[in-house]
Amino acid sequence: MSRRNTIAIARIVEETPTIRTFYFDYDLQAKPGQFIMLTDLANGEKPFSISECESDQFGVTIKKLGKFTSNLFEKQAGDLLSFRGAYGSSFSLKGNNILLTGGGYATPPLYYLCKELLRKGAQVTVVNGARTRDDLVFCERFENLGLEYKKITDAGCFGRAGTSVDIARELLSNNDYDMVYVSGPELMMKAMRELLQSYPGLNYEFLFERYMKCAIGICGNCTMDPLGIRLCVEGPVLAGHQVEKLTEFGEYHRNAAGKKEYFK
Amino acid sequence: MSRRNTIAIARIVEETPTIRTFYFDYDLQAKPGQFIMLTDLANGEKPFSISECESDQFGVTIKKLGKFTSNLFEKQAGDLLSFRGAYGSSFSLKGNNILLTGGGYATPPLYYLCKELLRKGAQVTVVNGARTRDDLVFCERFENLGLEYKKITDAGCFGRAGTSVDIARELLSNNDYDMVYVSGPELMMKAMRELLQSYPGLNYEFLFERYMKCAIGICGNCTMDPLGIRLCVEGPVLAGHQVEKLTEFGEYHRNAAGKKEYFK
Amino acid sequence: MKGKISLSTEFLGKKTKSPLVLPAGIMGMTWSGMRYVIENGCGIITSKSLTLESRSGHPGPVVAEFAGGLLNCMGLCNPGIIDGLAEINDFKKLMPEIPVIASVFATTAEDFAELSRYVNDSKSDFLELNLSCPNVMDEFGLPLAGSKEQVTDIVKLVKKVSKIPVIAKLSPNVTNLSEIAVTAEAAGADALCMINTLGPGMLVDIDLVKPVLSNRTGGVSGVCVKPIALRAVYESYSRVTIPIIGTGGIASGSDAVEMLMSGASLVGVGSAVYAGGIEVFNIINQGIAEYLKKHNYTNIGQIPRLEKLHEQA
Amino acid sequence: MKGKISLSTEFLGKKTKSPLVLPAGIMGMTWSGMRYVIENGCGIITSKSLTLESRSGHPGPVVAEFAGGLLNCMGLCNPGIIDGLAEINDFKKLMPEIPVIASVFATTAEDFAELSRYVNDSKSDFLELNLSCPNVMDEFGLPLAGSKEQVTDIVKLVKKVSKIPVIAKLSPNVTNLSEIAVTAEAAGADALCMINTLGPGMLVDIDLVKPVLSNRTGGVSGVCVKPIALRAVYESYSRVTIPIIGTGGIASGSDAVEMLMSGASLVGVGSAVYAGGIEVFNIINQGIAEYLKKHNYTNIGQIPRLEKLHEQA
Ligand SMILES: Cc1cc2nc3c(=O)[nH]c(=O)nc-3n(C[C@H](O)[C@H](O)[C@H](O)COP(=O)(O)OP(=O)(O)OC[C@H]3O[C@@H](n4cnc5c(N)ncnc54)[C@H](O)[C@@H]3O)c2cc1C
Ligand SMILES: Cc1cc2nc3c(=O)[nH]c(=O)nc-3n(C[C@H](O)[C@H](O)[C@H](O)COP(=O)(O)OP(=O)(O)OC[C@H]3O[C@@H](n4cnc5c(N)ncnc54)[C@H](O)[C@@H]3O)c2cc1C
Ligand SMILES: Cc1cc2nc3c(=O)[nH]c(=O)nc-3n(C[C@H](O)[C@H](O)[C@H](O)COP(=O)(O)O)c2cc1C
Ligand SMILES: Cc1cc2nc3c(=O)[nH]c(=O)nc-3n(C[C@H](O)[C@H](O)[C@H](O)COP(=O)(O)O)c2cc1C
Ligand code: FES
Ligand code: FES
Repeated sequence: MSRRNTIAIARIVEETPTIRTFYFDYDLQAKPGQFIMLTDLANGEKPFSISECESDQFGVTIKKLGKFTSNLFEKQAGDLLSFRGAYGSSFSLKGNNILLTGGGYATPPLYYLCKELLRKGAQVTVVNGARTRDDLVFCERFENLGLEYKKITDAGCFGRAGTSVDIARELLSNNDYDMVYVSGPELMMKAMRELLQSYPGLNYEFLFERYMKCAIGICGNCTMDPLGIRLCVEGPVLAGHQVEKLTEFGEYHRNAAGKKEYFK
Repeated sequence: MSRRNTIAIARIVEETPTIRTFYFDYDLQAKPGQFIMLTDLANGEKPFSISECESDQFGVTIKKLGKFTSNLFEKQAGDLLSFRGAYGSSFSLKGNNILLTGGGYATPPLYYLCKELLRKGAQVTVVNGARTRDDLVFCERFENLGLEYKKITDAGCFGRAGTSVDIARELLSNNDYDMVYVSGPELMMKAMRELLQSYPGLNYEFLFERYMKCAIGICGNCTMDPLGIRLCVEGPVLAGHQVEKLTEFGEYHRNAAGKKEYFK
Repeated sequence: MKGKISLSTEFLGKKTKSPLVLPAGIMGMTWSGMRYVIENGCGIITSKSLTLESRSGHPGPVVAEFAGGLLNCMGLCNPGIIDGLAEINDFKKLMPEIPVIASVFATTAEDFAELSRYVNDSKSDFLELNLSCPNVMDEFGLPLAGSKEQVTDIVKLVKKVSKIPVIAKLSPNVTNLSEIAVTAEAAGADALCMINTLGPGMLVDIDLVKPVLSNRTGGVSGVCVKPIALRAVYESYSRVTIPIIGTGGIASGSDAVEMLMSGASLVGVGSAVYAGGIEVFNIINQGIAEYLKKHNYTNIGQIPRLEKLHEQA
Repeated sequence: MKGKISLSTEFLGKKTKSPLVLPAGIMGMTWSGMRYVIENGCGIITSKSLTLESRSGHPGPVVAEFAGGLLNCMGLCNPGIIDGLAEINDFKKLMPEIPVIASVFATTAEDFAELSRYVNDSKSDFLELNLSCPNVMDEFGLPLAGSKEQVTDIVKLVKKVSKIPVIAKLSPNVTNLSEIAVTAEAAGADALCMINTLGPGMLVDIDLVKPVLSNRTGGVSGVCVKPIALRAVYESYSRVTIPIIGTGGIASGSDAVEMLMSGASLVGVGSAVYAGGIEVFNIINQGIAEYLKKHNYTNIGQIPRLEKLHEQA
């Protein structure tokens, strides 16, 4: 476990009414795909992916969902928060002609990945999908990178209605990508896996979410059947050859008590 | 505290009927003047100075005195002993024309010092004194180094009767030493200090013995009045400017219970 | 003419390829987690402590690191006895030859007996009674393992119900641990496991002016508890004849040998999974094998034991 | 317009330049050792625990290092009350303004009272009753601090005899530490000191097949006991009004602030003298000063305390 740090929120950017990015002036040295455990030591502690990471600051982009995140949305710049990490595996940065496919509040970690890929000189196409405009984030940031960028919502806010998987399907059939990175809701990623099964030679990596308690690989709450690998240590980023073997993927996950909950 | 090591005695050299050198095949990386705490985990644990130290072995030269050392003299090569260290301060290796003055079983650490000084290119004169022939050790080793070497016993076994201080007095008046290193019984060292007070500019270092329990600077048993420095950390080697200030030197020491015992 | 070095041993009639045990609460939540640990060199699995109803445990932070160890206040989160045993059964389907200890937690002898009935209906090989969780004291009071009467009542009642061997897991946070060990043996326990976490302890965030753990305090585990665990095992080993699973701060082959020498039959490896990674089981196995080789032993049964307390001069 | 940062504070009416206390058994054997510690930044001295007769303690090895801390079985070696107080008097002659706590150890209230009379005739500022040494259990049985009756008897009798304030030093190796704290306060103790060493613990030499310490087991101290010490101080602080010297595992400025926040009035620094060198007092003082500066405080009295236990929601 890297040491716990307690520092003030440097600034908060309102991305949409329900999504905000919290910045901290701290040299986290996280790799793309890694996450921190964030807490105010009063309302629980939860995992969040790094969406931006420079030598002088990093950010996490957070969707207001339940008790913890609602409480977080009460905080102001200057308020103290405490975090530990960065934890977990990271995206491999492999590939030269790369497709990034994101969904909803899970897209932001792909932004940090994207910047690192561009720094490496790779060619990157980004698809960003969400159910509504309120869940679609980081559009401007991606657009400012000057790359091929497509956004879409189920609701059709930008003309066409559909999912990021629909766009990825078209892009895959018209392009010759050598790597695909995906971060989105589990059922979206399930659809992506099905899609990717038509491209047998194509490598890909997914960023998963499972209920995390310890985040240091001991409580066993975040293991993935049937491999038993821990999403907090061997994940949250898993490679295609691992994803292929996961039987629980898209089917169920385990809740705070370790009880199986099936996806609807 | 450096880790405890338990290894076999590699060989035992009988120096005199009451003094033996125990060798261990271990790269101790001790500096001249440092000591180890030695034990068989059954009969106590005691401090002994390093008398030889190469990359593949080191030795401690031990006088049979009481319970602990008598028990040690029952051990054979191959028997296991356990030690921790090396501990404490070391001789500074300063000087170009150097006088070493040793007494009895306290002389051997000067042998390791001597070898290091010669390696540095210094010119070294050694005086080795003891009460009887049985307490005079390392003569051959010093003689083999091809330097000016004088030995003497109170009993006059080698012609003249006297102490190493007597010889040191003559050498000091006839030579221009720039450094003196001394290791011997406390009252011999007291005489040396008196002698050295006639040479105000001359630097010197003494190797002291005090009752040691922890050897890591916490029990406080080995402090020297009035400075309070710990012989196991800031000592056992003290420089002349420190020695000058010691009020307990040659007067008293504290026993296992921390009770003052006066030298007779 | 030396035989091949083997780490295999027997525990209460079951064979294991390694003396290393995954203790309760570490990775033993899911059948696949159990598998992952075994594939990395562990010999025997203990499940997370299961309760009659499922528990989500305490909110986070539930773990905190400090020099020398870990604090945790998981709060006995578990999916409940039924789902928990389903995980064990799924694991046994996959790896039937690996012994599994089902750990259970309750506060009354009756509930322990009820849990034991469920466990006896599962594929579990052994039943472990967690008499010693320090993280639910606010909820349940002092650890049961502090009271000879309660230990006697619980073990006796469970032994009436259970056909599979019963292990009593004891707490170091008592003044008379070896007496409790004797008590558990007298009540019929087939083996002991010790120690559960120490303390509890607390850490403070000096900027937020709050305890770091959500539950304020948490049990201490990891390398810093090794001396306490060795002493606990040794003193109990000196007084009982049933086997002991020695757990607490074991992180290397020589740690494991120290534990076996102190009287343990098997060695638990918990927090080291965090500090040393999942590889730690293989690394410890290797370290034990090297010790055996150095001393010309071929199996762990040849590792000498310390003289028992009363045998000493 | 901010004042200069100061670490000075008052304890039972005596001024000290630093909240750091040298606890009993560390360097407090000789007057010059006490001086050396003060010259390196410590604020208050506690002497080695003194007994009526002198004691040579256990044979070596009396200390052993392990990941996270130290084990010791010094065995209460000390020159006896008369010579020990002579060392204190010699120190006070040199540094009259530095408060000195004379620590004493006995097994009966009468002997404690006898020791207290000696101490009251010395230049000592405070009297500390070591009710909690775990290294002489073979000789003297369980620590006195485990029994409310004994704590009451001893403190009451000593308070009748002593004109100087009385500090009760408590053991963490009990199941009801904060109750003992309340008991000591009720009996008249003017302050508490906690914790004494933990355990005891044991380490094994796997080649010699022997415990490393001559006395087999030893009390655990050093960084690994910090969480236990913080919890002990916090729980006691929540229940008593007398000041507490918080001791155990303090090795840095932020450790010291954690301890003050948990309710300590002064902070003991023992084993860190080994791990961090004699410089450790100055380093900790500096760390506390930096914390004060960062939070715009000018003295340690401004460091906030955790909410007491019963004040919590
Ligand atoms: C590796 C990883 C990275 C994540 N990155 C982000 C991110 O960048 N931005 C973001 O908004 N969210 C992220 N999440 C999800 C985030 O942790 C949850 O949204 C948050 O915990 C919700 O807490 P709540 O109390 O507000 O809502 P709740 O009502 O408690 O829960 C809402 C949802 O969050 C999930 N959740 C709750 N607690 C946890 C937990 N301890 N671990 C995992 N999931 C939990 C629940 O399963 C539920 O689906 C990530 C999760 C993981 C595992
Ligand atoms: C830094 C240092 C280096 C030493 N180097 C050597 C050496 O190279 N060779 C050697 O033969 N001896 C050396 N000694 C002395 C050696 O430690 C004692 O001779 C030994 O402890 C005697 O133990 P015993 O039980 O045989 O005799 P005892 O009858 O117990 O004691 C005989 C003498 O040794 C002293 N002594 C006993 N225990 C200790 C102790 N724990 N610490 C210090 N002195 C003690 C006593 O004060 C007494 O003067 C050294 C001592 C110190 C402090
Ligand atoms: C995160 C965590 C959870 C634990 N949960 C349980 C539990 O449910 N039941 C139990 O008997 N012990 C539990 N323990 C205690 C361990 O089984 C073990 O006894 C203790 O951690 C000491 O071993 P270690 O130092 O190797 O970790 C838990 C320990 C940790 C660190
Ligand atoms: C070598 C050693 C000797 C000790 N001797 C005593 C003693 O005589 N009396 C006492 O009350 N405590 C004694 N203690 C306990 C310390 O005073 C202190 O309470 C304990 O070490 C915890 O603090 P630390 O972690 O800072 O060392 C001793 C501790 C050590 C390490
Ligand atoms: S969250 Fe505990 S093992 Fe991953
Ligand atoms: S021997 Fe303990 S301080 Fe030197």
